[in-house]
Amino acid sequence: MTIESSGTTHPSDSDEGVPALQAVGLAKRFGRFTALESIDLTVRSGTLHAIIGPNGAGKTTLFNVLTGQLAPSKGTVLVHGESVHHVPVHRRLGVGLARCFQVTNLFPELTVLENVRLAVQGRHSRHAFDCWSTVGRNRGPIDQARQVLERVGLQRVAQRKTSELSHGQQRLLEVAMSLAPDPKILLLDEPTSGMGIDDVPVMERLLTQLTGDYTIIMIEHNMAMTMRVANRIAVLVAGRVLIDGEPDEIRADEGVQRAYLGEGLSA
Amino acid sequence: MNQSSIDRRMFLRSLGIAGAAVTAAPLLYACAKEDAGQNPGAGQSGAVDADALTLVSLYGTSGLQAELGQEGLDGLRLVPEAFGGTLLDRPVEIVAYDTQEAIDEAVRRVRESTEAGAKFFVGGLLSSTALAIGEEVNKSGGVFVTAAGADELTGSECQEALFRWSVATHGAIQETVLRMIESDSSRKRWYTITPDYVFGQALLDNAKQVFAERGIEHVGNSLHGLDATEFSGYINNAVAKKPDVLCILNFGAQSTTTIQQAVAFGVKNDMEILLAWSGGLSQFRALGPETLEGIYAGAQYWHTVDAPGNSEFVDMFREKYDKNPSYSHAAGYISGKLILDGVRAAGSADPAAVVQELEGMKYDGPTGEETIRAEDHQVIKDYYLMKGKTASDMEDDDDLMEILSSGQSVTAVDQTGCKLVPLGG
Amino acid sequence: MLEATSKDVQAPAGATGSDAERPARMRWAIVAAVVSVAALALLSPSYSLASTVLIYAIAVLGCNLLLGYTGLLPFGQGVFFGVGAYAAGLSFVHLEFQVPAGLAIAMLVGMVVAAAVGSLCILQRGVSFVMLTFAFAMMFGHLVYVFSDITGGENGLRGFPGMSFGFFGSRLMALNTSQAMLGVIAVCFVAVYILLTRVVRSRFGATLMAIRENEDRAAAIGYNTTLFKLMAFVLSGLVTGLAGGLYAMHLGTVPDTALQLDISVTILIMTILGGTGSLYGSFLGAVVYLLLTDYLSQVWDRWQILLAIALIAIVLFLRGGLWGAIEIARSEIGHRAGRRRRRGAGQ
Amino acid sequence: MSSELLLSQLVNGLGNGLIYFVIAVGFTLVFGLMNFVNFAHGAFVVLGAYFAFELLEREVSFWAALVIAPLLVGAVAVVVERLLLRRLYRMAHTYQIVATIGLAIGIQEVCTLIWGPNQFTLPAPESLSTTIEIGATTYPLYRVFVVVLTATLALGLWLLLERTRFGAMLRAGSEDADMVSCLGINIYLLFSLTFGGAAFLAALAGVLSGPMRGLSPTSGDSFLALAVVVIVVGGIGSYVGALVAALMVAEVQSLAIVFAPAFGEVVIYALMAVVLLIKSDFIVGRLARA
Repeated sequence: MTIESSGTTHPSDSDEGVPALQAVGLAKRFGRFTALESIDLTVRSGTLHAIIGPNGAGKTTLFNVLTGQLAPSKGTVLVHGESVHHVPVHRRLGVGLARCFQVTNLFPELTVLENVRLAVQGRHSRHAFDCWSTVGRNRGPIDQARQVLERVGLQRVAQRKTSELSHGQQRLLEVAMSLAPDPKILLLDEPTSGMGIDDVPVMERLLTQLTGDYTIIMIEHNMAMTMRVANRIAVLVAGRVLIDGEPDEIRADEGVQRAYLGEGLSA
Repeated sequence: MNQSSIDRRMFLRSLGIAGAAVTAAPLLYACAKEDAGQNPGAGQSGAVDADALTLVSLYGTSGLQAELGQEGLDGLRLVPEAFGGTLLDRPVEIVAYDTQEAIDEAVRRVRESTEAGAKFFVGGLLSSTALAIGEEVNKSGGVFVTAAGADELTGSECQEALFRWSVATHGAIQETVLRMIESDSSRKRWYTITPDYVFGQALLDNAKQVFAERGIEHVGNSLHGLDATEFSGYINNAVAKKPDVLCILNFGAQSTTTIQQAVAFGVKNDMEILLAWSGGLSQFRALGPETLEGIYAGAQYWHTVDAPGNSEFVDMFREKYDKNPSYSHAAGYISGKLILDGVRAAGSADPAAVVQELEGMKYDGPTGEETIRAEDHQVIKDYYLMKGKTASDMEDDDDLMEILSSGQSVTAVDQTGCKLVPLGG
Repeated sequence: MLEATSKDVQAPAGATGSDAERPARMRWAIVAAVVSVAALALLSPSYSLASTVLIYAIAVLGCNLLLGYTGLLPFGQGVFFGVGAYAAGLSFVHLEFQVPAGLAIAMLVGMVVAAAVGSLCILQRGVSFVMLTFAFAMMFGHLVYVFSDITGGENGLRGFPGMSFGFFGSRLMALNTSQAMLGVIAVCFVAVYILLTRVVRSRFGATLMAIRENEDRAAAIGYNTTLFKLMAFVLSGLVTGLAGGLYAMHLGTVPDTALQLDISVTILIMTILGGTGSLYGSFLGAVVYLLLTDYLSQVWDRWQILLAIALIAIVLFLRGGLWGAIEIARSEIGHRAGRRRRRGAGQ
Repeated sequence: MSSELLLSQLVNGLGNGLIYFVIAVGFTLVFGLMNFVNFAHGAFVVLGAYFAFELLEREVSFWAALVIAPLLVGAVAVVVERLLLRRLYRMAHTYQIVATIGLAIGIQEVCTLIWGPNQFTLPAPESLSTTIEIGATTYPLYRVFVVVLTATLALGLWLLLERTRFGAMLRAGSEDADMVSCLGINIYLLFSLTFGGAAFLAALAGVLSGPMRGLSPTSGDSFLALAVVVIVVGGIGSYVGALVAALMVAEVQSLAIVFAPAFGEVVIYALMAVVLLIKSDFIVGRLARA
C-alpha cells in the first residue's frame, strides 16, 4: 500500500526539541476518588507511545483528559508546547488531536464513505454550513476520504452502511475516522479490542505504517503486539506512572511484572 | 432471524394496514360521491344537494364544545318535520359538518357548501367561530343564524347575512344584575369573577355600568385564564371582601366548576350567588339540586315558559327525544325555523329576499313574542332571571329552577355601532 | 436501563448516494412535487381542502427537517406556525401589506422566534428537550389571551382587507377565489419542497444526519453540534412561519387556536404518519391525515377512535409511516422481481 | 393584603398541591422506573372518575367507589400494558409518546361514546359535605379529608419505595432493568405492577378531584400538562422531587391568583422552562467555569 504524500508534511516540521504532547503534573479527582495523581508524560513526535496498565489504573481517564472530554483537576496538557486543556471538544482537531473510541462509536445508518467524509470535513466545519451545494460535489473531502479508506483497506465496503460491517472492520473504520482530519497526534483507545485473531495482524501492519507519519498514543491490552509496535511504553498503575521506557526495559523490570502481570513477561 | 426476514413479516402486516388506509380513502370517497349524486368536477362537496333546501349545520359535535354542539344539532333536526319535510315543493334537508368549533374547519365547510349551492347556515357556539362564519357567509351571499354571545356579532362586526337569536351581554346583565339590585336594596356590595377574554370583558363592562348607575360598591374582581380549572383561590378572595352577592361572569364548564367550589367552601350561607350567563337545563342537571338550591341564574330559555311557540317546540322535542329541551336545543331549532319562515314569507330561496322578510319580522318563538330588529339583525327576546328551587318543591327532576322575572332589554340601535355590511361585500 | 435511543426513528439513508444519481434525484424531486400538487388539486373534494393540505404539508416539512433529519422531537412547531400567522395577519390588518410582503414578515418572525426558542431548547437533550418544547408551546398558547388587545384573544384577529397579490401597492392579482389562493399556496409548497430537498442533500443536511445518528461523535470529529441544531431550528421556523402566514391569508382571520398545543400535536402526528424517511413522506402524511379526517368526521362522530387505532398501529407495525410502507413494498417487489428473473434464467 | 387571605391561600395551595402530587407521581415513577413516557396518564385520571361515576349511579357508596374504581383502572392499565405497551419499552421516546397520545385519544373518545360528552361532577359523601373553620377561613371538610388521605398516601408510598424489598427491586429496575432480570427477578411482572400501580394512583386522584371540579372526557389534557410540569420541575423519576414540585406549583398558582391573576397559568410553564434551563449542563458548565 503506497502512501501518496498528502500534501501536508508532518512531524518533520516541528524540530526535535519540542515534544508532540506533554502532560505536566496532571491530576484528576472524582469527589474523594483520585483517578490520576500528578502524571508527567512526554511523547516525541513521530513515535508510538503505548500506555499499558491493569484495569482501573486510570488509562481511559487519562485519555479523556488528554482529548478534552474531561477537564483536569490539576496540571496542564501541552500540544507542541501550547496549553490546550481549556479547548472545547469540537475544536480539539484544530490543535491536531484526533481520537478513536474504545467502544465503537460511529454513524450506524450512514455509509462508510460518509462516516469518513464527515470526519475529513470536521477539520474545517465552516464548510458544512453550505446549505446549497450537494454533498456529491464536495470533491476535496470525498477524495481524501477514499484515500484514507484505501490506507486502512476498507475501500471495497465504502458504500455499505456502517451497521452492516463486521466488528473488526468497524475497529478499522474507527482508526480511519481519526486519520481522516489529517491530525498531528493520533489517540487510539484499544484499537484491537474485540478483534478476531486474523484481524490483529491487519491492525499491526497499519500501526507500523502510521508510525513515523504520525505521533501515536495508544492504550492497548494485546501485550505481544504492543511490544512489537511501540517505540516507548508507559506503565500506569493506580493513577501513577510506574515506569516509562523502551519495550525491553519494561519487559525486564520486575516492578512491572509484580504490579501488572504476576508472571513472566517474556511472551 | 436476520434483518430482512423481520422486514418481510413486518411488511405483510404493514401492507394490510397501509393498504387499508390508502385504498380506503379513494374507495370511501368514491362511494361518498355516488350517494350524493354530485356532478363531477373538483370543488363539489360530497354531501350538499343543490336542488334541495339545505340547512347546513356548523355545530362542533366533538371536542370541547361537543355537549352544546350536539344539542344544537338535535334541535335543528326537528325543523324539517316542523315544515312537513318540504317547502316551496323542495325537500328540506339538514347537512351536518362537525367543525369542532374550529375556525379553519368552519370557514372551509362554508366555502365547500357554497360551492355546492347551499345558502343557509346554522351554528357557531363560540364567538370567534360565529364571527368568522358570519363574514364568510356574507361574502358568498347566504343567510346565517347563530346564538353565540359576542356583542360584535350584532355590533361592530354585524353583517347583512347574519342574524343572532340569543340576547347579547348588555341584555343579560340588565335582566339579572339590574333586576336583583332593583328587587332587593340590601344587595349593596358585589364581587365579580371574570374570564380574562373578550366575552368576559363585555359582561364585566356592562355590570360595572349598572353598578355605577345604581351606586353599587364593586368590592372586587378576579380575572382568570381561559383554561383555568382551579377557582378556590378566587373564591377565597371573594370571601375575604365580604360581598352581598358573588357575581359569576364565566360560563360553560368553568362556571359549573366555580359554582361547585363556591358551594363546597360554604359560601352560600354568607352571600348570594348569581350566574349571569348559564347554559340552561343541561348545566343545571350537571350541578344537581343540592348545589343549585338558592342560587340565582340568568338564562336564555326555559322549557316551562308558557307560550304557543314554546309548547309546540317542547311537544315535538319530547316526542322525538323523550326528555325536556335545554337552551342549546331551542337555539338550534329556532335558528333553522327562522330561515325557513323567511323563505316561506319571501316565497323564494333567494337570500336577499329572505333577509328582507326577516328584517322586522315578529313571530311566536320559544320565549314568546320575539322580533328581529332590522337595523342590526338582533332578535329581541326575553332573558330570564331564575332561582334554584329547594328539593322539596321540585315537581320532577327537571323542575330545578323557578322563574323570578323576564324582560327584553337590548342596546339602543345608535349605540350598537352596527353598519350592516351588504351581502357579497 | 433499557436502552431506547432515537436511532429507531426511521432514518433517511446517508446523503452520499453514488455520484451519478445526484442530478437525476433532484429533477425527480421537482417533478414529484409538481405532479403531486396537480393531482391533489384535481382529486381533492374542494379547493379549500387542497389549500389546507398544502399549508399543513409545508409545516410538516419543517417538522420533518427536525425529526427525520436531525433526530429532534419538536413539540413546539405550533409556536412558529401561530407566530407566523399572527405576524402576517397583523401586517395585513394594520399595515395594509399585500400577500408577498405579509408572507415575508411571517417567515422573518418565524425565524426570529425559532432562533430564540431554539437556542433555549437545544441546551437540553433527549426527553428534557421534548419537555422544554412542550413548555414553550403551552406558554405561547396562553400568551394569546394575555395580549388579547393585539391578538384579538378568543375572537381571533379580525379585519383582514381583501387579499391581493402585488408589490408596493400594485395589484397584480386579486386573491378572492379559492382557486387563486390554491395557486399561491401550491407555488409556495413546491418552492419549499425543492429548497428543503436541496438542503437535506447538502453538506449541511449530511451534518444534521450525522448529529441525528450520534451527536457525541459528531462533536468529537469537530462539529459544533449546538450551532447546527440551532440552524436547523431557524430553517424549520422559517418554513413553519411561512405555513402560518399562508394559513392566515387563506382563512382571512387568525383564530386563537392557531397558537395552541393542538396544532403542534397535529403537525407531529402528520409527520410520523407520513414517515420521517423522506420529505415526500411528509406530503403523504398531510394528504392522508386531512383527507381521511375530512371524510371520517362526516361518517361517525367518534371518528377519532379510528385515528387512535391508526396511531398505535403505525408505532407497532409501520414505524416508517406511509413512506416506510412504500419503501418496503418497493424492496419487496424488487426482491420478487429478482427471484422471478433468477428462476426464469434457471430453466 | 390581609394576612388572613394569604393564610387561606397557602392552605388552599397545600390541598391542591397534594392532589397534584397524586396525579403526577404515577407519571414520574413510570418514567423513572421504566424509562417509559406515558402521555395517556391524564386519560387514566379521567377514566377513574368515570368508573366512580358509574359505580355511584349503581348505588355504590362513595367510599367503596374510592377503592373499586382505581382497582378497575389499574386492571385496565395492566391489560393495555401487556397487550400493547410492552413492545414499546425498547423504542425511542418519540414512538412511546405517539403511541400513548393515540391511547389517550382512544380512552377520551370511548368515554364520550359511553357516557356522552357532558361535563359531570361526583357528589361528595354526605358526611363530608360541610365546612370547618381554620383560623378565620372556612375550608370544605371534603378537602381536609383529601389532604389527610393524600398525605398518608404520600408517606405510605415513600415507605413502600424506600423501606421494602419490592421498593428496592423497583429502584434497582430503574437503574438497570437488564441486570435486575439477570438476578432472576421477572422484570416484566415488575413493570406491569408499576404501570398498574401508577394507573391506580391516577384513577384515585381522578375520583378524589371529582367532587372538587367538573370533569369531562377532554379534561385528561389538563391533568397531563400538570404531570409534565411536575416531572420537569421535580426531576425525572424522583419521588421526593415530585412531591416538592407539586406543592411548589400549587403554591405558586394560588399566590399568582392573588397577585397577578391573568398570569396564573402562564407562570407555571415559565417556572418549568426556567428549571429546565438551569439544569441544562450548558449553563451549569458555563457557571462552573465562570
